[in-house]
Amino acid sequence: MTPREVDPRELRARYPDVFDRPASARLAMPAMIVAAFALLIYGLVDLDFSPSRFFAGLSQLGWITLMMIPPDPGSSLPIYLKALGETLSIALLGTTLAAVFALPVSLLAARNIIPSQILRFPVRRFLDSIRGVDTLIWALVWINVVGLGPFAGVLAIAVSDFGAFGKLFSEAIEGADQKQVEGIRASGGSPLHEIRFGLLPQVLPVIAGQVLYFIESNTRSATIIGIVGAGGIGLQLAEQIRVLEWQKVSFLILMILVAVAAIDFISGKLRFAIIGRRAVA
Amino acid sequence: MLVVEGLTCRFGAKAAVDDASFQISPGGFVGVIGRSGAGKSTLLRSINRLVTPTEGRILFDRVDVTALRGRELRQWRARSAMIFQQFNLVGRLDVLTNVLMGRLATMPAWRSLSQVWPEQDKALAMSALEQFDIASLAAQRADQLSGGQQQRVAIARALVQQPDIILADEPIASLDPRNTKIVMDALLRINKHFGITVLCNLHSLDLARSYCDRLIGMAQGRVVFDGAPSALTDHVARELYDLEAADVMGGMPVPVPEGVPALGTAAAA
Amino acid sequence: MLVVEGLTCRFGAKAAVDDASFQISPGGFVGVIGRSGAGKSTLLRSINRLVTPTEGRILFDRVDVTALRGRELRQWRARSAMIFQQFNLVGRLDVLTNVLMGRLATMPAWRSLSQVWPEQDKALAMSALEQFDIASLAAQRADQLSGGQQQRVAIARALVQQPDIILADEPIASLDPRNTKIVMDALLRINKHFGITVLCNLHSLDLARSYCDRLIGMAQGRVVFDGAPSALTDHVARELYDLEAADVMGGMPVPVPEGVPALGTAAAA
Amino acid sequence: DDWKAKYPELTFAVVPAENASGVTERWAPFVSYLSKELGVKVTLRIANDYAAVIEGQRAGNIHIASYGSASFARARLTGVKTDAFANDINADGSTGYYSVFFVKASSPYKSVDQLKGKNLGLVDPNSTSGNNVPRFELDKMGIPDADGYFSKVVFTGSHENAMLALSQGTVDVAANQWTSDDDSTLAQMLTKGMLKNADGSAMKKDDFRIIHKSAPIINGPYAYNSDLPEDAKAAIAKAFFDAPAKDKAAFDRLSDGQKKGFHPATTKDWDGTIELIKFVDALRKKKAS
Amino acid sequence: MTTAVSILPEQQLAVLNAAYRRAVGRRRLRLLGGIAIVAAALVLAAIGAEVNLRTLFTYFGNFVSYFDRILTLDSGQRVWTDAGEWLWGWRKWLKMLGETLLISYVGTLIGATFAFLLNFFAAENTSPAPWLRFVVRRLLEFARTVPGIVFALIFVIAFGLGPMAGVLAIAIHSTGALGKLFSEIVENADMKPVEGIRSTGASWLSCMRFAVVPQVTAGYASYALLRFEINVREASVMGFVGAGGIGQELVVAIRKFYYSDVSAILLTIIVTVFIIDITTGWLRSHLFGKEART
Ligand SMILES: Nc1ncnc2c1ncn2[C@@H]1O[C@H](COP(=O)(O)OP(=O)(O)OP(=O)(O)O)[C@@H](O)[C@H]1O
Ligand SMILES: Nc1ncnc2c1ncn2[C@@H]1O[C@H](COP(=O)(O)OP(=O)(O)OP(=O)(O)O)[C@@H](O)[C@H]1O
Ligand SMILES: [Mg+2]
Ligand SMILES: [Mg+2]
Repeated sequence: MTPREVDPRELRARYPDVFDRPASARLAMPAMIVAAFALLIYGLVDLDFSPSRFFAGLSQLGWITLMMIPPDPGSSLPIYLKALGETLSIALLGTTLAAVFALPVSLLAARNIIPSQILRFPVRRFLDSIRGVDTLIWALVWINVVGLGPFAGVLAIAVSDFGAFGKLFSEAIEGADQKQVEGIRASGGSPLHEIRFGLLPQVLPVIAGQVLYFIESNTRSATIIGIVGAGGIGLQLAEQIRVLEWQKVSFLILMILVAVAAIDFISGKLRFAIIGRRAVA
Repeated sequence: MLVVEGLTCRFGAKAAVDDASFQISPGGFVGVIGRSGAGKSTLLRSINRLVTPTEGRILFDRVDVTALRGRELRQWRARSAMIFQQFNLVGRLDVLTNVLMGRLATMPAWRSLSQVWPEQDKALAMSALEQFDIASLAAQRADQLSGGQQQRVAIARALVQQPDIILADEPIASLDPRNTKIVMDALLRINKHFGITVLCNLHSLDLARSYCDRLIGMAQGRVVFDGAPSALTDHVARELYDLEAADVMGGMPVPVPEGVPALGTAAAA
Repeated sequence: MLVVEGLTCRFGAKAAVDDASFQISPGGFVGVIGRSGAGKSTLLRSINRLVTPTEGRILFDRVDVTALRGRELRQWRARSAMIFQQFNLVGRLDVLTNVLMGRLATMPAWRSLSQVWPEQDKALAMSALEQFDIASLAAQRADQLSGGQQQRVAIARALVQQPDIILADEPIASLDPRNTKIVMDALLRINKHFGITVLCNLHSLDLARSYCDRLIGMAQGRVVFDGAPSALTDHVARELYDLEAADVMGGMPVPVPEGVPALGTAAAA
Repeated sequence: DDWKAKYPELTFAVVPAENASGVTERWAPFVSYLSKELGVKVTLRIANDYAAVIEGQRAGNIHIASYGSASFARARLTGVKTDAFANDINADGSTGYYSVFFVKASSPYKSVDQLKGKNLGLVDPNSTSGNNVPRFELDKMGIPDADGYFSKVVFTGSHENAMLALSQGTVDVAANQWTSDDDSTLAQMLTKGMLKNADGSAMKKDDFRIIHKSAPIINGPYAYNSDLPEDAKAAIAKAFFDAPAKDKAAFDRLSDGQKKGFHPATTKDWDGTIELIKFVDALRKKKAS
Repeated sequence: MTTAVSILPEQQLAVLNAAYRRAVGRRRLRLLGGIAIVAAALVLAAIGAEVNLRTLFTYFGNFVSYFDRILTLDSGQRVWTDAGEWLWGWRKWLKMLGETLLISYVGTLIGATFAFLLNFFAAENTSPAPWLRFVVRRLLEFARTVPGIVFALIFVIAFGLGPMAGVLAIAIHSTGALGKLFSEIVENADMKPVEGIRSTGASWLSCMRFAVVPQVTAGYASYALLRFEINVREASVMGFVGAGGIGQELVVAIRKFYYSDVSAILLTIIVTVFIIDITTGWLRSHLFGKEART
């Protein structure tokens, strides 16, 4: 049991590739890391990062923060609350739509469901293209259909998140445990059954987390909802930043933070209800 | 009648099953024995068509199982129930639903997908659970069960398929003696009463000899023994397991070791 | 000297281990037996402190294990090696690295994190693998191994910890007779040669009687038997497993069943 | 009134002004005034991007829009059927604003021709007063190729950033918008104390100097859909012009009393701006080739 | 038909079924309640968002109108009939794309590194202490909620104008976004290997390194690359600090209605997204290794 019993030299002779792995295998990982960092350093230099400027500026960093204290909504609190509610409902609806449409498509993009590279390729490229088209463009496209207003925002969010969900869901599905799927297959289940009973229970917490994250993200970001003329909290925030009303800015950020924390809380509850409580490290 | 002809399954360069051929007549209770890594699991999995054989054919009642596709393949899988070494339950579904998975092939898709199970299927699943003493766990999630409990759920799932042949991959590995007996007796009962063929990987030679009509011994993917349990002589067993015969045949009750076995004996045996 | 005093582990309302008390003197080879779900795994896991006991104390060499924290807790875990029923290997790491995990507690963090393993640790791991016939699989990913191969990797990992006590949770559940013997002999050898205490969950009473100095029987979380294997009378075994005595004690070689056992006998027993 | 039957609801699109807060609150009373005057429901839509308003008018589902000069010119150029009918009158009675070049008062520069080889800070490629007009003005001064004339031309991203960059010395001259001494980005930043000397003390108006002022840029128009019936158009224009008299409170709310009223206008008034936009478009491919 | 299982007597079944139904019933009720709440919220949201299916279907034909225009040259021909005219600015655009890729790379890598370092503290199953988890989660929320523009403005004032301010803003936002997503992957990981390694006396750090990281790297890679992609497209922050890049160029083309430029720039971005996605696929299959044995 102890090393004394076995002569290391003899072991070494018997398993040369365990003890003396070829340089190519040993160095591949470090080489990749070094390359990644070299590119990072090159980027930092190219982008005019200078430590001196960085440290000189550090002292100034707190300045705007000080202007933000104390957060103060002025007299606009009811408007802000309403705007937050609007944004939340647009984000909720848009993201849900995106998820509902993305789920079936993501199955077609997952390797463990469609093994054929030839069939998957167009689906993945389709999703890529949708993501590649800027959300601003989707907003303009939908304005041509349904006019300016929150509905256009819902549709624009739905389309652009559809592209992201399609990719993320399919990758979650690829990471699922095949054993459970095999259990269903072996009892004569159809592919539909394998997905419904073998895959979905496994990927549901991942998908739930992603959907809630996108709802959160759409609540935070101003772009689409503001552009299509649906107002919302993002518009208010952009406006206060533009006119440099720092106390209102910080108040709005606090409000959004609370909403984000609430979504985070729900997300945690929901996912753990699906995952089930486990031993905690 | 199950006929396996020249079956070979390769993973990369390695042949997990190598040119295996045998026939099993209906109602047989056949044990598959052999060392770890001999290809027992792969053999069973390829009969259920979870692994596509690289070469060779499998026939059941004169139907070429290797050529089946789509709906017919699923029906074959439903007819050949598989019990997995690692259970392969859906951890996040409850125990009863896991057992009901065995009924999927018998009902229209809308029923199963909306989880509106027919009453008699539920009754069947519940009875199967009760038969293995775990009906009280029906509502628990499968991933919260102890090892033996999970194994019994997996066996119940296979039984409710009401299969023509059962492929059991070490069905009693994690079971205590009582449950070992319950499970093996259940397999024997459905084999003898209903004439369902059973093909069962076993590590315990004693169990294999007690329950099986016939044994198939595998080594490095090849079938090296095929015959009645009584024909499994010391010599054959020694070859199969690469062991001193006494250690294998005397069954597990190894004589209480007097001295301490040195490392060499076991490793170099 | 391992002392367990009034140990209780609850999951919600259910007490998986219920007021268990016993002592094991150094160098003991103790088997834990009992039905599935009796709490055997939970007992072992709480000694290794993977489960925090709800009540009670565990002492080892007069140190209160239940009170350990941080570095000292880790050292205790390193001293009490655990072999899991479901192996608990890291599927995506190769076999050798999985075994080297057993050496983590002995080396500085930078070494392990950069995977620059000391030569002698590698040699130790390789010889452990070789001892169980799987040195040739050292470079394979753990999740590509057969059940028995994985189990042996897990045992090798425990052995390279060079522990003071080994907690083995059904270490031979997925092993063939040859490997069963190799593993049990290895446990016995390190137990007798180096005086390492072994606490081992076993389902096979015959194995338990062959190898253990002493048996602890559990039922529904409680210790219901504690004594020499010879003291495990028919009566006690019957109680423990809720079975006809002959089925348990005669060992697994069940007399070849004449008639087919009716469902009732097993299920209602 | 048959147009009301055909258009039971009108949509009025507004893009928030760059330096005003609370667009919704500002416009809500005015829109309800319009609704009352016109006798149909008027929906206010506040879009954050002119491109959205232009697309909406093109598709016909925005009937009235408040444009910036350049974006109105852009809408016309890309074939949107929209007609201007009014624009804002500033507090001093004028109907325009300026693009100016700022330098620091402590610098020696007095005119643009002293700045050859120095750094110019523009706002962003889309800004009228921060990019289009400055380039147009430079062209008029005989500097057709700003990027060659100055050593570096940077887009600073916003009007505020341009002034910041100037105060920090990143650029030597910055283009910016300016209506009057009290109404400009600079004035606003000074009140907020956002511009500081190296020693941390707040900067004053006197620390900056204007070295060039463009021709006035006409205030952006209010425009309606060309396809609207003539009587509807007339009713809309009338409602606008009557606003300061009929509902002073709602009108004053628009600009905190900073504006005097609506000035009648026609699409022709933006011909100059359209020329400017054409000039800018011509620059696009020239720069690359 | 063969019957491998004999059905229990009616009475016994009824008892078992009742027990099952009781246990499942509560769960099902909660599920139904949840679904009802979500459905109600969606209906409310649909009303609030002025969903109007009639308009949608009546004018759905307009969907292609914008695409029709961006695929038309000034001359009125389709863009692909005259590639030279369509892609006239390709040199400029490729250079901008290159710059943007570099900025995005630096920002994403810094963000991903911090997210990687923080996420184990934010995940419920690996966090050493609940209070630490709480603090880190709030920190991550803060990092992604404060708009990039605000950070950019602060950094511009502190460090001066230039890409540095934008990259830092991107890095902070990426930390917040990736930190949360990473921690969710960790929460979904199989804890059995962690237990296996912990039982050997390994430290928390080793458990993360050897039991968690091998399981989650593929997921990390796909989120990080998605974030990289988003950062490439992200125009507002970088435009704000005067380092616009390709995203800004696209927005300008959209706003100035240079139709054919819009489609040409979109083409470069879409091709970039293709390449990133293909890389993701390759990286993931590399990290997952040969498909695990089932
Ligand atoms: N998917 C796979 N990829 C690569 N190798 C595999 C795969 N499946 C099985 N093998 C290899 O094929 C051989 C036979 O495996 P198999 O699981 O059939 O063995 P077994 O007889 O069931 O062993 P055990 O008794 O230990 O379960 C083993 O060496 C295994 O490593
Ligand atoms: N994390 C958990 N959550 C809830 N219940 C649990 C948990 N772990 C174990 N149990 C329950 O505690 C009881 C004892 O489980 P344990 O795994 O210790 O049994 P065992 O004696 O090892 O059984 P086997 O021989 O089948 O492995 C079982 O009823 C099990 O369902
Ligand atoms: Mg096997
Ligand atoms: Mg157990």
